[in-house]
Amino acid sequence: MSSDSKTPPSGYDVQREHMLDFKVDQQLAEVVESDAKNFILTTVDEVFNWAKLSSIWPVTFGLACCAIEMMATSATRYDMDRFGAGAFRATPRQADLMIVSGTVTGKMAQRLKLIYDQMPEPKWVIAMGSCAIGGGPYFKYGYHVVKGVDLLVPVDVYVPGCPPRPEVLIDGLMRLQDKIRGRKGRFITPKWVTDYAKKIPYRK
Amino acid sequence: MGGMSDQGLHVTGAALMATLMFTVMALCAIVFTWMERKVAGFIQSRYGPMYTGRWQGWAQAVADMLKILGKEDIIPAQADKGLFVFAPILVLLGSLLAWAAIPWSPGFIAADLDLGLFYIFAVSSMVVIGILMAGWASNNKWALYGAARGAAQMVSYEIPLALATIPVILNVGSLNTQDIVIAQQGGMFNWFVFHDPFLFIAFWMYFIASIAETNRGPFDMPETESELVAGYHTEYTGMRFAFFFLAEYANLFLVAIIASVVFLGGWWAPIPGLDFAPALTLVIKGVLLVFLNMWVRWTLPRVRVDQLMHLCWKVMIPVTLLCIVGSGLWMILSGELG
Amino acid sequence: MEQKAIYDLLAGKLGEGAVAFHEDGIEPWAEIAVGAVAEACGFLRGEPSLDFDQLMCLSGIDWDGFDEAGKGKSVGILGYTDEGSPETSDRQAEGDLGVAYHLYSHALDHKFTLRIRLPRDRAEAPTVSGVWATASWHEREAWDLLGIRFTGHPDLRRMLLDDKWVGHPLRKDYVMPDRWEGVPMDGKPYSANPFPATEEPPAGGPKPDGDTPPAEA
Amino acid sequence: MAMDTKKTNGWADQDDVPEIKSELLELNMGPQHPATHGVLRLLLKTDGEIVYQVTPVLGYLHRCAEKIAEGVNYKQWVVYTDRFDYLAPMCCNHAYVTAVEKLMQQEVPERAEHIRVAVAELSRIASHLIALATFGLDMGAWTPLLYCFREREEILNLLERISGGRMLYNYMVPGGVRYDIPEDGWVKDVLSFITMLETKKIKDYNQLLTYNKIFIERTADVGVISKEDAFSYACTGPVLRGSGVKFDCRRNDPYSVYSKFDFEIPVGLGEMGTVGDCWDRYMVRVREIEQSCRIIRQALDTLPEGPYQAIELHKPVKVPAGAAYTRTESAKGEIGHYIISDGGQTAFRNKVRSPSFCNLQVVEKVGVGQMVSDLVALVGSLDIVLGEIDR
Repeated sequence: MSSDSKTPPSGYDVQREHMLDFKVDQQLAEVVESDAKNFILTTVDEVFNWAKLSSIWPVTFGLACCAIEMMATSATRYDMDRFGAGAFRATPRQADLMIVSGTVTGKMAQRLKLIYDQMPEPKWVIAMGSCAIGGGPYFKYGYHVVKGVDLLVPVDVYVPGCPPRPEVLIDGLMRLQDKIRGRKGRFITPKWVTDYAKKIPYRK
Repeated sequence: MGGMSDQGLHVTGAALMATLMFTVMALCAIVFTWMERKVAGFIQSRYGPMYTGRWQGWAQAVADMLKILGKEDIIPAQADKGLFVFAPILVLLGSLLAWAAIPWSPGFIAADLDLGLFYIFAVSSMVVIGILMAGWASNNKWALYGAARGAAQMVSYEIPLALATIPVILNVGSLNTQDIVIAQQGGMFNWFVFHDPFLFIAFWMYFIASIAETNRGPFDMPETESELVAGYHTEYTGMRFAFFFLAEYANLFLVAIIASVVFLGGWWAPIPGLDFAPALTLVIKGVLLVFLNMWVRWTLPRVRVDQLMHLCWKVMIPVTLLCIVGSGLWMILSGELG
Repeated sequence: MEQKAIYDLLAGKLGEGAVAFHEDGIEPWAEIAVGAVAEACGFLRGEPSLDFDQLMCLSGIDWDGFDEAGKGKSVGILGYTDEGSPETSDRQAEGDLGVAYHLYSHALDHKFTLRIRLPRDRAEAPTVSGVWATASWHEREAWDLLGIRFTGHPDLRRMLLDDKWVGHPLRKDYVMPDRWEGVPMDGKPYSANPFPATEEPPAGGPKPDGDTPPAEA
Repeated sequence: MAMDTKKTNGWADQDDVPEIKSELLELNMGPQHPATHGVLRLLLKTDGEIVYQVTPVLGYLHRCAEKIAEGVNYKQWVVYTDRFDYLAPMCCNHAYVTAVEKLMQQEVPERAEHIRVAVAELSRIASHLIALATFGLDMGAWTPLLYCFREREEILNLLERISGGRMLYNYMVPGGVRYDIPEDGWVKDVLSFITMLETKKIKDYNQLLTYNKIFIERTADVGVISKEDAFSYACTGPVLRGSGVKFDCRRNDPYSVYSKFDFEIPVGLGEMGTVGDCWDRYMVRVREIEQSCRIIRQALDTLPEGPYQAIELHKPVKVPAGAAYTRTESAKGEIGHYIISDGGQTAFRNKVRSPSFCNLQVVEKVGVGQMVSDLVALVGSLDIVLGEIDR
């Protein structure tokens, strides 16, 4: 991050682009560029970004089937709390992340918007499952289903699946962390993970 | 009886002590949030924070606090702005002031008051006002519910909390916290918790009341996440919410430290002669009690609000009163008195 | 008790109100007149030898465009196109609406099915929510989704949809909404997809079969 | 409860005192609320902690499934039945295919029926585990939630191995099941899992939650649903059985091969309070887990050889014209499908009678006069799933 002070403010940084495994939109690139000009602020920014990405508190907002998988993600086996994202807050005022887990209906749409508006900045949205992404199986005859939550609120990460497996949701969370960080994170596998992975038989 | 220089020294010392106390408080909030999540994980057969800061997610609470610093500060349009802003400060102040009278090691105390214990209970009652203000000012029905419940609960439980310490005060004959600790010198069987059966009961009464006083499960009525969305701090965001958060964990540690001071021998080690780190001994005792508190919180379901009141007024207050009488009788019979 | 015997008892009570008893299908059912349904249900519930204490189900039906011949040529419903906009049709709705009641007796362990037919322009039936409390929500749902008005119902509001919703979606001629109270109900066209399908398959992945073209509208 | 008597006086008497004006507090619980199990909205009128009126507002998850049933064919609609009761999808699959087969008068191979019963019961156990877990969560007990999810993961693993889906399976088709039992010791694993559940885990839950003093205090004598109310509101499943009625579609109106198996129907006995209180409904679920284990063991022990599909998978299903209401026992209660067929590949009308929809209605009556905390307990003990209520 700190070595980017010479790059022109507009356009992508070529060096950074290959580090990303997703396309950063122009806006995100500009934000990163403007911060990259000042060394001290960049470092402070890096620290704050680290804090933001390591402590993403989702709002307890279950809509449908995917909410059960969201619960499973925070439950024993998958344990989203490992990444600091396990502190589900019941009130949107204290949350950072809205996981839209399920079908958004016409009646719910206003409430969803309200909850999003009540969340303090900076805030993020994950569209979990095909219903939240684009109506899913309810596209053709779903007179009461909003065809994608991105018609209502800006979405940061789309997590496909019907419902997505918890692993995929965790992956979506990591993509969100990458997005907050502005680049792809370096993943260090702890020793206990590799040790544990060795013990898992291929198929029971 | 002191000149200007003495007073100057006094002010400097007080300022130093205050800074130290605030640091301790912030530190214990950070450590105990992390500990809470790890203990919860341990009890629930999962890991808890693992990645933030590499080793066992030790930096998790640091990240939480930093993130909360950077959050948008929202004051609802319909809220009572003055009260809304002042409430978290009052809550924090209530738990911060009480730290002054804690005796960390012989002579190491911010304010060596003759009425130390009384002072602690008096200032920590301010938390109730803060919670009530927060709930009222938020202009949110859930917050109001939480505040009303919280006020009723905390006012009620202050009584058994204070009553449970009276047998100890009877035994010591002083409200000064240092005197109380000094009276327990000489091994763990001189601690007041093992002094007589009534004091043993009084200790557990104190412990139960302290859980209720800190608004933690199974008595977390003001927050009751499954009933009132987040209780009295439903509308609070960012730093203001962090104040409540800090105060909760500071209070948690405070009541544990008071329990250690009053019942568990303060800075004295369990075995005589091991008292080389008095402050550390006290902190370890406090942390163990906090762990016990967390253990209870993550194991038991929550009681209902009327059952909570029932427990306080019909069970705990009579029992603690009985402890006072019993302990007094014990003193007369064992010949300690006069 | 046999269903035929129950119907005979009921017909004796209702007289003109009992229209017919159909025994030919898998599930025999009694057709009764619209006006008689509340009386019939009250009788079935109250008569000790019948004692239907549970209303299992209350279903509203729109018989518009039903293929009576049983060849599966009923009229299709309207949905959204692949572009996400609502489909429309010029067809005029015809045919009756209907309500079916499925009853069960815990005490005597027998079932019974009642059906009524309502004219489309005057879809009104007397409520049975006084007989079985559960009918209240079922009737609200039938009003909500099919527009069958239950007279005498204590609280006939929409059940599932919002009070401001227009139309009754389970009718066969219902046209899907494109916007409701500012909420977009229509879909995005495929071209607005933020992630268009790439031309090339992902590197390393299996190549798609030749005979299954990539999903493109 | 003594609360009911308070309902008539209390605030009504205060009209005599002109200076003191009091009004009921309107409280909006949901749709985003931790205790409403999804997007249920309860409009409460309360006087302090006492609830005077409960009005459930539904439809926040209305996904138009009945309309879709008129647009897609019978096989395609199995997918949507998964999403009704997403905690026990196999039971919903089973209910639907049973209804279609009844209309088709289709014989199903014995092996398929055994597999169906086994997976449906596994699904029922998973659903009941969630019911216990979320009920405990409503009472403020976090840890049982995670323990129950841990065991549920095992079931999901087993069902994933047989069906390929982790949570929603689309496993059954009219005329059989999609895949045979995998030949990697699936049966053995299922049996060892249910043995573990019966011998160890249920004891754990009982120790941690069921016989916990606080838990009993919170649930016994709370939210009592009388037998008459249960009939009138057409409550079914554990709610009806919790009120002391020995009724189970698997036994009283047998479908599939349930008549072959030996199992008991647990009912609420009022051990801790009144018959029909929250604790009874909870306990019925715990005991049903044990009975489901028994059924699975019998179904897999007597698993016959032979085909597992009567209709080839790629062939479309055509249902002769007719109409029938079929009811089966899902985890939440009696799930009924009223299918009207016009002889084609698509249902003309498919009304779903969902158990949660009928069970929830009872809060309008029983919730009145309770405290807010007890209302949370009552809604938790009904074990509702919004996907099924709103469809």
